[in-house]
Amino acid sequence: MSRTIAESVTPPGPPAGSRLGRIAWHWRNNSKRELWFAWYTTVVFYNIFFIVFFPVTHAQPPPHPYWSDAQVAYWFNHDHDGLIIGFAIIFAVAAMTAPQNALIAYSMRRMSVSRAFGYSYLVMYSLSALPGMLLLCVVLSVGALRPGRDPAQLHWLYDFGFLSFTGTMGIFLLGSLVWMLAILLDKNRVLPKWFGYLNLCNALTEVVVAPAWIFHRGVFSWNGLISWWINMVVFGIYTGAFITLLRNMILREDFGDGPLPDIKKNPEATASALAGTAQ
Amino acid sequence: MTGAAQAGPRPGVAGQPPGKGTGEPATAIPGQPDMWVLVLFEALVFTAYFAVYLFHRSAHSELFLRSQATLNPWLGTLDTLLLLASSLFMLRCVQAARAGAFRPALTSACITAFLGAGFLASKITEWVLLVHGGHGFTSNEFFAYYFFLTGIHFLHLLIGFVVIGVIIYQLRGPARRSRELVETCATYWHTVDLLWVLIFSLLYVVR
Amino acid sequence: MRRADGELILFWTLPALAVIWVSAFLLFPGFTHPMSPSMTAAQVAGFYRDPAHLSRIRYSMILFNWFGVGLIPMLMLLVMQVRRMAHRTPILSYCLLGCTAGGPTVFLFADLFWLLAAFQPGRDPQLTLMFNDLAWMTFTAVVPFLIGQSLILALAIYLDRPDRPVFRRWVAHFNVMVAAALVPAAFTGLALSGPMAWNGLLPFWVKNIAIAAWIAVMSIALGQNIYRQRADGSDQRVTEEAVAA
Amino acid sequence: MNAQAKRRSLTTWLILSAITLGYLALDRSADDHGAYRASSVVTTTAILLALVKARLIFREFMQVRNAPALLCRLTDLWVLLIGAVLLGSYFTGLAVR
Repeated sequence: MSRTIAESVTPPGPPAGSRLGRIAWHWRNNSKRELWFAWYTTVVFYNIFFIVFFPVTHAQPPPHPYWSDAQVAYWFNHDHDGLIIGFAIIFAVAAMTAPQNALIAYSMRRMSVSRAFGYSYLVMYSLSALPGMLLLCVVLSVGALRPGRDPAQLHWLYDFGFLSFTGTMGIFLLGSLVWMLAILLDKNRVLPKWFGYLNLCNALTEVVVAPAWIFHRGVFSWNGLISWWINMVVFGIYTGAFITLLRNMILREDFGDGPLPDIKKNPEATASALAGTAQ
Repeated sequence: MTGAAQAGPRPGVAGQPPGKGTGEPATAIPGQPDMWVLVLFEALVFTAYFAVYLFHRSAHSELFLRSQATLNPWLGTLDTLLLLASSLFMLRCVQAARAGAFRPALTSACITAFLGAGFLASKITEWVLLVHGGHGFTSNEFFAYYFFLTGIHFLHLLIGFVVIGVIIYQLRGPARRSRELVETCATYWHTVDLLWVLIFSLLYVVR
Repeated sequence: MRRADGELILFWTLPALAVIWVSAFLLFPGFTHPMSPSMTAAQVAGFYRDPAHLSRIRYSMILFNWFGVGLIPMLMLLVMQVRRMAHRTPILSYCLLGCTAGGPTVFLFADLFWLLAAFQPGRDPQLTLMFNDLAWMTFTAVVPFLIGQSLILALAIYLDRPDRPVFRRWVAHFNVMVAAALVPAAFTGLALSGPMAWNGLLPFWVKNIAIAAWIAVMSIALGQNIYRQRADGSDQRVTEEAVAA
Repeated sequence: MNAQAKRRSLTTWLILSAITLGYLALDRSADDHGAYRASSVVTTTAILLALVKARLIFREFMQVRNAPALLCRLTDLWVLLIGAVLLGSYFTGLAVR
């Protein structure tokens, strides 16, 4: 990657005109546009994810693992349209996870650690979309596709979907640990150390979901108080933290390979940090 | 974790009253302030686990009491004493490292690890005895909580051994010896002790 | 100096891959007359039990298995092209790498379900129907990584240096069009018959023709690039940078 | 190493261990010839003693007593919080059974 291109052509700052004009300016001139693309994609994706999984499909919070065949069949038929349309949206946009993983891998690339960390994370999380989300979407869509299917088979699809979604946290467990190690070893101050430790907290809650393979009811089942609710709160805090921190990282990015500078306090400097013109 | 060593002057050092004449340094957060995010966050997560456990426990107290009677309170007490002693030696290690006495600090760190290993051995013994007695993770609600809480604590303790490894690595190399890192790691180890103290009283003593 | 040796060899695996692909497509009896989702369980079971079909299903799906993974080197060559673009960061090539890992894996799952249905055709017709549904749903609807790689490639080209681009502008426009053509396939679960069903116009014909066109057009554009870069030596310079970066 | 600090840590450890052994007596007090019985008194005492131990570990072992006031307050707040939550969930559980 050439490190000197954008400098010569960058005007001092975005125009004060309309919102559209500013976006167009950033599209053409912002040297951090690739980073901002990845960051905004991440934010938009989590919003879509939340809307689809919670209100549209009712796949989260997960329904009970102890339901009978008839109850499962009723659930599929009751939420038929939501399941089909919601998961169709996910099928269309699921690749938005790629820019997110790329941005996180980039954060590790910016650190003073081996490239192996970023690549490990990238590969783990690229594959994670499948067991972590898409398999659930496929099998629940198939379940909703034919309302008249044998309830026992619907039940099998239901178990398959939710267990693949909840029970395959090894990727997230090890991915968090890779990120944690990179942050703690880093000397470039890309992300704060406390977030490294928060990665450990997140990794530990990914262990706690493992009993979902064993219990059909109670706090350790796939929608249980400990295995789902407490984990979801931790995951929510973790996600909110890294989205904010990645934004700060982009603001501070100077495209060098030394320590990342702090965000400057005065507004002019912030504007230039936003556009990446400070060098 | 060596990166933290260059973090510069730590916040909170200046303008605070001195440490109550015990010869310890003036007011400062021991280790990286960042580690306290983990301590307080894990403390809150465990608070949630404990609340769920206690609620279910008092709602089904007969089953819990009957199952609890199969636990050996002596083993639980032994575990607690081992971890408390390990914490004492961890504190010794920090105090020695602070005073620049790196050999005694190293010895204390090794004793800490040894006591921690004793805890692991005692815990595994207890688990094996329970499983042989027919009490597994899925036997009933009490044992689900018992194996979950002791298991997740066990995992924290295993991470604690990595942490002691970092301390020993720091103390052995004359070029390293980051006081901040030793204190940070010690804070983690004490957290494991702290959580066990709570788990012990909630699993073995509470009626 | 580090040469980008071997890119041409990887590139020329494409004709072999095309042969596998076309023969597998024609061999699978469920593609030449796309199977309707409104078929009953008995009809679907009959499809797999038909002795004239069974061998063709199995052999075609074994071939498809090879095709899906065989496409990865071509996608990697595209990643290398994105690395050679005038970007400040490797983010877009990372994105493309991510999509590359996901796409063939999804395809592999569809393949697996078809082969499972064909392995024991004597199974309860309801079960055969379910495996058939899983296969078609995965094959048709799970297009996110194909959409993603087209859009990311388009974005990468748009953000490239305009005076000396790696790919020309029309390649980006073409990729956006392909992505748009793939979107309706995601919604195939909405209908069991008509143009939105998985044997219908949009999810089957438009989608698969778009994929075929994408592979064909991108192969040609890629080939031209690789030959041009070898001729003017820009492959060496940038590969070296990419490795050092 | 400072002798006073050493003595202080040893005292802390002795107190903590004594409380731990005290649990054994508490453990017996509620039992009816070996059979365990529910007891709110034992539960409350056990929780309160655990909190005393937790605070001692914070203050002495983790040296929060020398830390800035914010950390002191945060740890104390947590001790109060977990005390309220634990007793609250225990007694709520009793009430809804």
